[in-house]
Amino acid sequence: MPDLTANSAPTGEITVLFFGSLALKRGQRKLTVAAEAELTLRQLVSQLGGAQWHSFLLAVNQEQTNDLDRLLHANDEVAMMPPFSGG
Amino acid sequence: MPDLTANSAPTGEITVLFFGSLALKRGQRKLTVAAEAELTLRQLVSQLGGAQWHSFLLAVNQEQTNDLDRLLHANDEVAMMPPFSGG
Amino acid sequence: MGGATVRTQEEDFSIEEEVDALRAVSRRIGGIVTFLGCARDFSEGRDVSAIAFEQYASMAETAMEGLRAEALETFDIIEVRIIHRITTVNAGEQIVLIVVGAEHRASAFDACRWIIDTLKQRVPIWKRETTPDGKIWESQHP
Amino acid sequence: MGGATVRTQEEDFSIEEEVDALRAVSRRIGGIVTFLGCARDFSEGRDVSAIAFEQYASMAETAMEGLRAEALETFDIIEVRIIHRITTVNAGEQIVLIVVGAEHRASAFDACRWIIDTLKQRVPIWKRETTPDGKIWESQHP
Repeated sequence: MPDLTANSAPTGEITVLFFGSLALKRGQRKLTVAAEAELTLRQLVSQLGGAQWHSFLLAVNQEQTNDLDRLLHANDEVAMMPPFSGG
Repeated sequence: MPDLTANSAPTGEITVLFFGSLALKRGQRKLTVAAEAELTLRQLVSQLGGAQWHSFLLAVNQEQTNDLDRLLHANDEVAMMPPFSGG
Repeated sequence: MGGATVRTQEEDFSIEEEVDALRAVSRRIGGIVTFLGCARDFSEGRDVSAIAFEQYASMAETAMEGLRAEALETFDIIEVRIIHRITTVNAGEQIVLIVVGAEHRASAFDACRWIIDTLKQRVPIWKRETTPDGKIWESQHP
Repeated sequence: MGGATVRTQEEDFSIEEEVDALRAVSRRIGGIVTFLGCARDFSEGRDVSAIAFEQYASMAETAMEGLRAEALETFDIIEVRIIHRITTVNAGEQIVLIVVGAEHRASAFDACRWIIDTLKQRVPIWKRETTPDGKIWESQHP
């Protein structure tokens, strides 16, 4: 993967990970999307069919977030996760 | 020890046990006293110098009690105990 | 393995053996909370090298059985084990173990805490700490 | 003995080894509270024979380290260990262990309870229970 700075999008990629029941629903655990300029977390979730999911949590770069207006950049790792059920 | 009924006192004995710092203060862990008629727990404690003890707990027949007017009978086991410090 | 559910003893105990013995009682146990009390090397500003425990054995046994029965009746729990050593322990050694098993963790936490708090009030056990100033009976325990 | 203070692993753990590793940290530890979570054979009215755990490993590690750091900062405690198995466990098997050591028991109880409650909210681990009706992802955990 090329070493891109944040502003060099859309030439890079964003990794999207699915966990638990969301991986089962989508039939995949991982995909990559082009890092288009001005792409928000809201747009990405919408493109991937998030409106159909019952409830889910989001993380960007291994940190949980509720900020759907967050801009995504090349090399970001976005996780789409059902509610946790560890312990 | 003869098998005495409660009303046959004063022919029987009452066992008195001392624990922890009370045993150290008295220099003894156990003594027996005659089971005199109408002897109360208050009288027994007083005879044994209880007024000098800083704070203590009482048990009769392995059960904690605060009832100083309780009548003592032959074969009763009275325990004079400092505050507990187990655990 | 593990002995009686409630007991005092001179010898050390194994937390693993006691937890295993508790778990053997029911497969519906989902949460186990344990409290292990150890001899610290520092108490109320004094150095402590050893603690000697004494008990009123017949009353201690009755009181500990009563604690277990009351906990099982009061809290939504499945099993309880209580072990207290009566001997001289050195700094760092194990003194007391409470193990509580329940279907759900909240009841196990509540019961375990209640048992150790109440044990200190109801069970006739006394400790004497060895310090550089000589042996001192502890008069009260928080 | 015991491995890292905070970790996920496939293999089973030993409560005794983890408690010993925690006690080795300081002789000022007077009270140790542990929470052990086990797979029950009965959950929400269904029979459960096995539970498969999945994690988001990189985030889970960060979140668990964060839990330990926040607990050490928030409560008057000395040391914390957190171990969560990521594998398929059968009914009765061990899943998660929290060990908290403190000078006094109250802080150890408070911290241990906070850690397991918060772990369930913050650490990206999911379970799927095997039942007679087939494998079902658990959607939420109280």
